[in-house]
Amino acid sequence: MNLPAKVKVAFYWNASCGGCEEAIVDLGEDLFKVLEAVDIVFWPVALDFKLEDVERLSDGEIDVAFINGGIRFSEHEKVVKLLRRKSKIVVAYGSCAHLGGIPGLANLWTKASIMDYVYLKAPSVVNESKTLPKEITQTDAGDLELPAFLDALKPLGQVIDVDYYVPGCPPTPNVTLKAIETLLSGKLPPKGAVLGASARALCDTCPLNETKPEKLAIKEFRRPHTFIPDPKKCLLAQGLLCLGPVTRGGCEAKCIKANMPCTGCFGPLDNVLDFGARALSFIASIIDQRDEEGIKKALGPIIDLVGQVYKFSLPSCPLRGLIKRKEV
Amino acid sequence: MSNEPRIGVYICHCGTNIAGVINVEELTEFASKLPNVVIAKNYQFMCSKPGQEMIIEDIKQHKLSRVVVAACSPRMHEPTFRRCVQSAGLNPYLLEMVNIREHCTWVHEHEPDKALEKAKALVATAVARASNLEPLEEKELPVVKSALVIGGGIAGLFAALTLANSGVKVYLVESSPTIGGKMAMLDKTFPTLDCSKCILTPIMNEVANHPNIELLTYAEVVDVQGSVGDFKVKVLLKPRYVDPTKCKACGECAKKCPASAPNEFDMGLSKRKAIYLTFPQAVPTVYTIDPKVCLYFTKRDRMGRPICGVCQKICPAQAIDFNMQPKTVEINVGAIIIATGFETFDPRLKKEYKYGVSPRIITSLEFERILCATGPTGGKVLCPPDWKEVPKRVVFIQCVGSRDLTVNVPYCSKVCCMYTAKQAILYKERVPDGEAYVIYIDVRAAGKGFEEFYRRAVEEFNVTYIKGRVGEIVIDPETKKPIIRVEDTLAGCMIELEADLVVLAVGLRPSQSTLKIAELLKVSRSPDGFLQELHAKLYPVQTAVDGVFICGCAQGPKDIPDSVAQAKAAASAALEILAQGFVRTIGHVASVDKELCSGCGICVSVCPYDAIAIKVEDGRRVASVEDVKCKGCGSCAAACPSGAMQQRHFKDIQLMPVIKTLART
Amino acid sequence: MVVVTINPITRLEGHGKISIFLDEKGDVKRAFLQIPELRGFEKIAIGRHPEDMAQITPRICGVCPWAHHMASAKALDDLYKVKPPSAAVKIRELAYNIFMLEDHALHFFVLAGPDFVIGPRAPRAERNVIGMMKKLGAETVKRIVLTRKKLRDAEALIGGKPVHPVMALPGGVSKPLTEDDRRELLSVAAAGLELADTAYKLLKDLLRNEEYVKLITGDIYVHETYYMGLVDDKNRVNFYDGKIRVVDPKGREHAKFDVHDYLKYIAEHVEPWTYARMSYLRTVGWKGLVDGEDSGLLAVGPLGRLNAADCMATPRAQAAYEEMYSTLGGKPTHYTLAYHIARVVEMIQAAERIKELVEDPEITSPDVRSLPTSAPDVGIGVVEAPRGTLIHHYEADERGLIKKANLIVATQNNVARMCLSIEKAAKMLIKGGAVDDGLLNMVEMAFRAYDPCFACATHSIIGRVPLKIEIRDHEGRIIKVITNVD
Amino acid sequence: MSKSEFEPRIVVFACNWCSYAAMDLAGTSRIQYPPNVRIVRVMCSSRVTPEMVLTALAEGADAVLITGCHPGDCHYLVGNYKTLARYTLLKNVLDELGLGDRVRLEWFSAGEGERFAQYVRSFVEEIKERVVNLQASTPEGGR
Repeated sequence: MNLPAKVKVAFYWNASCGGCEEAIVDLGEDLFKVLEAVDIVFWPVALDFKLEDVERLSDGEIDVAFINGGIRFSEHEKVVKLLRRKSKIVVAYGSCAHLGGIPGLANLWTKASIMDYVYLKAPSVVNESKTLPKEITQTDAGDLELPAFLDALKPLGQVIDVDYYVPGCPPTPNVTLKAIETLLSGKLPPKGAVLGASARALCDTCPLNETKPEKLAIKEFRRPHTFIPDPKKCLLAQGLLCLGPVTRGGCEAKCIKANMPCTGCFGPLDNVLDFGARALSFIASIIDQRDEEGIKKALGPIIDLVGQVYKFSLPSCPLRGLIKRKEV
Repeated sequence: MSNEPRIGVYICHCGTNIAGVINVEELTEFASKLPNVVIAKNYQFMCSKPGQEMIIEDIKQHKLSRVVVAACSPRMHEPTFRRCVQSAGLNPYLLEMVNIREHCTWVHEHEPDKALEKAKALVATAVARASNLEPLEEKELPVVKSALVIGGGIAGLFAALTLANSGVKVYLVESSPTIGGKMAMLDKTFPTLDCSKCILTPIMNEVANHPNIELLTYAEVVDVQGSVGDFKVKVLLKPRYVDPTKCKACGECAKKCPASAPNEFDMGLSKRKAIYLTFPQAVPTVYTIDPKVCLYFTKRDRMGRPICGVCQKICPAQAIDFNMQPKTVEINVGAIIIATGFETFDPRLKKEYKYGVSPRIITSLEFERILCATGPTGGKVLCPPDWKEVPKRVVFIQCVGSRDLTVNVPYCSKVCCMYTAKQAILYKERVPDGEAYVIYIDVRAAGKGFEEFYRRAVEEFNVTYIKGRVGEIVIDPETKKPIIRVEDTLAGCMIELEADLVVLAVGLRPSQSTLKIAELLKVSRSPDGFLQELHAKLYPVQTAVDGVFICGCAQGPKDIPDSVAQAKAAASAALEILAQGFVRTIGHVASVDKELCSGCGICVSVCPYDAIAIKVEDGRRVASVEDVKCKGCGSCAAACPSGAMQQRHFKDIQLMPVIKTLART
Repeated sequence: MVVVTINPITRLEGHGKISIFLDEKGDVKRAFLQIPELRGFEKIAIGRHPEDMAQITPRICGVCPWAHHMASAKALDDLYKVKPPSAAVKIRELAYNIFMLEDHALHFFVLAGPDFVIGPRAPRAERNVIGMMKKLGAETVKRIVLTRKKLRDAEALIGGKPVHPVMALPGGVSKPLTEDDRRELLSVAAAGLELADTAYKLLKDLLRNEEYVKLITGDIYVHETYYMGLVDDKNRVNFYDGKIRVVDPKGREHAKFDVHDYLKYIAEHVEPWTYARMSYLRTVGWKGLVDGEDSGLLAVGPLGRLNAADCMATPRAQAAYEEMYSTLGGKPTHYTLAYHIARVVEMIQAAERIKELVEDPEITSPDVRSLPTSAPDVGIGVVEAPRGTLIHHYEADERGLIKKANLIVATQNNVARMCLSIEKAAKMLIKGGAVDDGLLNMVEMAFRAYDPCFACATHSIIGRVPLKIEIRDHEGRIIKVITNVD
Repeated sequence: MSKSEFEPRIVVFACNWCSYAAMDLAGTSRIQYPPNVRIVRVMCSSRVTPEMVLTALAEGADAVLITGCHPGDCHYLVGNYKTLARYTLLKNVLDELGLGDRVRLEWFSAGEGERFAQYVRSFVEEIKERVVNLQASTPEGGR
């Protein structure tokens, strides 16, 4: 596919934190270069184009739509479907759109239990009338509408057809620039590709990789707040649950350089079906224990295993449709 | 290879085994409609010559690129059909077998409809998998035609001889100063009562003089690298301080030597000098200085000079060299046989038996030395420690450190029943008026001539057998003689038996060397601590490490004829590799996509065979698989967090369609 | 019935929406600020490892991740009853002041600045950062952009990443600073001071324009409410630590409390037409969306902090503070647009504090971690986010996992007052159906002052900002279209 | 759906050396068991990845049974210890997701054909029971 010289670009957010927007602004001077090369037709965070303006575009008129955030509200579905129709290429930008992101952990609970806690049970809430936000509120002046809170958060690819992904929470400036360069180059990678990042796991570029012992053998994992790791030694080898081996590289090992283990925001590699499951497999593989009791001991400090291995990708788990959500 | 696979499906009736339960025609019809299936047929016996010829013909005629055979278990006929497709020019790994007999018709005989439904699912699965199969290569790697035998006991000797006689260069490594092992300590052997040394020493000499055998005694294997066909082994030669090329074993040195120590060969019942020859027929017949005892090494005068050196002064051959240093030699072998033998159970662990408390309580191996003409008493049966009293009542206690969970030994040591019968007979031969009692749990006399031998002890030599497990042995405060307390379970009464001598029939344990070697060679051990054979029945002398074989008591307790038989078996198993001249790698090994590999090293951590290493290539750390070491378990592929490591023939893209098809249908 | 909807306008936990209802005469009947966004972080927290909260909660807001990171860090210190070494506290405070300066600067120069520098009623095509560039000169703008980058890089140096930092752990920070780092940070401190000065100079120039002062002090943008902010032991403004102080509309101390007592003072109200909870003073009670002394509504953020404190903590900021109140006619000041001035005063304090901390000999101490020894129990932490007081409250179960979390996010504290501001501005500006671009912008200005996260602005970074408003009659027919789209 | 009508699908992973051989033995001994199980052969249970288990469940299997040699008997020395570790971790996560009762790990030696058949019989019964109960308790019914 050849893109025109001045490509039409849209940015949109869904249930995101705005960090992806910041990531674009953090391009700094490079942002101006990018803006020279593109024509932004929709960017609610920065430009006041309205949805109607998008609707007025002909189908496929937008060359690239960058969409961040997970899909959590009915309105998100509506907008991204519209953008899909109007765009030649849709890019899921950032962890939430890519895999579900941290807000995806909310899928461990039912929608009702979330509403119940946030508006009724939270300790600072005073709500004797048990008021909950609702889709239509009648007031003396007229009806006020709110979009519907959906049953679960979904990554973009589960709602619309996505062409490419840009990983990271948020994507780093380098990753973003590389992704944009790839898209503008006209030499488009195969559909579904992850842009801007490495084809290999973080260990490949981790400054501590060469300090790994020949065989990793963990008797017992440790949590980051319980000891002071040697900053010059592989954190995994020291028993920290660093997800570098299973996480796509390209982040410049920023967390590791701050002495903290990788938590997996760049998501899985191309040949990996499910990030969490693959993480489990590698973690289990380095446990140096042979019986159930020993294995449980090794894992002992890691009580919230789901929160560790699915921190950014629970909504992408193949079992997502089967999960029995907690009601309280 | 053409883009679209062309699959032929062949459904076997297996007589009525399959066709008698399910409708094979319907199954064939179903198979013929599956994606990429070019042809589907059924036949009465697919493994028969006409069946195979049909497949071969079809491969050629229909240009089949994959073959699916739905028949019996692949464990049964996969090799057959692999050969079959190979003879038609197809790579054998492009065959996929479906087990519709053992896993379907035989186990769902009464539910033909459901069985058919399941057979369809299984065939559909195999077709899905077959499409993604890849041709695989089995490599042939050259073999160094030499072998290392570790351990110079009877098993090691025969293993070495068998190989050497077949033209293989053998390095025989023995940690003690002489070969011969435990058998050299025995007086007579059951059930024929041959003189142990008489039959052993000629073998020892044959080994020593064999042109194909290089004897490395007083030596230890310290490092092993490489793999089957090409092991690089480092052997440490401990210094004897006696030049073996000069020593004539005249024995002058020992006569003058002022320092002495308990003689290990006599189980400490006698003494030897600091410079010693283990026994007169030791091979090599060379003296050795024990630096832990020798005054040259242990004591200095005020000037800091050694206080002794008499042997050096008097040695007519000038063979003494106090400056001798340990030396490491490196050898290159294609196969390794472990024959590191056993140790006897330490009866101190059975406190109630008072071993070590009374000198009248001894082990069977100690008694063996007492019986032996070269032993501390010259073969006369006398009581330790002063060797004056002839014991008139000897009580043999069986199963000390065998079949005893209180000391963590669940297994039977196999030889104790028979050696006890032998020792009782030998005792009665020499002390005809003495009484011999054997206290036993069961008499296990399964072996050629064994039961007869045991009957001889009872009937001809009047040895008294008492069934029961000894509760404890107390020492009579006055006579200082041991009193055995046991419940005679046949008579149903408690017995107290005062003995002049108690012989504990100690069981067999893996030797320390066995444990060390197991670790070094990464050979696993079974729960009893002995070396684990690859398969108890089919591969009893092989180990999980290719090219490493086991025999004798290192593998488990056994008697001399079994040890010899096993030694020859191990040698012949090694010869399979050595004679062939090459080793063939398997096809379904792990392989790494270096482009995707991050060098994280998780795979290295899971490989039981050390087949994977992280290497730096083009400035990047990447995993690298040594095909010949890989056994194709696939654990690394499951561990790889990147999907870079795949097991050939069981790749994700080959297994996932299988799982999906099965889960859906 | 006529409805004007401005959608989307803002980000809070996402999007914001203003709905303005006109009556038959075309006057504003009601105006609402709706927050159509919920992700349920308080629920997400349940079952997590406590130390993960320092990385999970920043994902509430990628604009002020540092505020959540720090509030979380402090709640975690408290949860594990561990006191971080003093160097660790200083590193946290340093990073936090850098963030505060950078965040305020972005708002002042890029988002809110154009309203004043270019003019609130200036054409939209000019009222943006490009217009700013013309007015201030490309050199100045370039320097601002570069300094912001410098500040962001400093955040990454200390905390791993500027967006979603990773440094905070219960009991300290993950990485000490080196002398090399200090050298780098010294130049950051200098650039930071220069940036704050630039902003202050610009502001002073603007305030020379009487029209602006009139706009700020006019009766469109004024609400008498309570004010809340953190103060140190001398009642000076502090972003990182201190006691929470509340003053009433007359400026008298209403309460001063440790964050552990926050539930005694702060409550939250739920309305069915918005997903955002609205904070108010429990001590006064929920009186609806009304202002005045009887109202329990709060204002937080720069204006809230300055009104709630007695003075600033650094000398130059103090001077600016005094000047501000004298310009606006005394303290407290209830003018919503004074947020912009207060923000600049805070920029000065942040910049001065950065310098103090970078020059502190202890800042490079390797001792930056205290290891927790007790089991997690209850932990409450507070910081001043750029947009106001931010409280994290966690409780752990017997397995040591989070079992309960309560998060009072800055904008929740402000959202009720924002609603008031928007409605008031709408009512005063839109009359007889006269709605034009300039007027709508002035409605939005009522809202933008609070800086309720990044996209409060409908400002563009470049180019034109099309706006279209359809006014329909009660049968839904379009009776008027206001647009600046070609 | 009643219990007798519901036919669960169980994907079984078997290692070539022990458990697959046990299943062969069940066959050669003509020991009957329900046809609900579908066997996937791998060389060692340690080849089975959590992703395979997830795929089976996501694609419609009602349960997954991983089988291998008894601890200490692994043909590949320590493969089944790795299997145990991977299963233990996977089970931890599945429990948290409310799906823990769908996945099992069981060791079968090559001689345990009868025990395999018996295991399958009771496992199938158990799943029928559970699924039918679940259907009864949810108004929508069905899977």
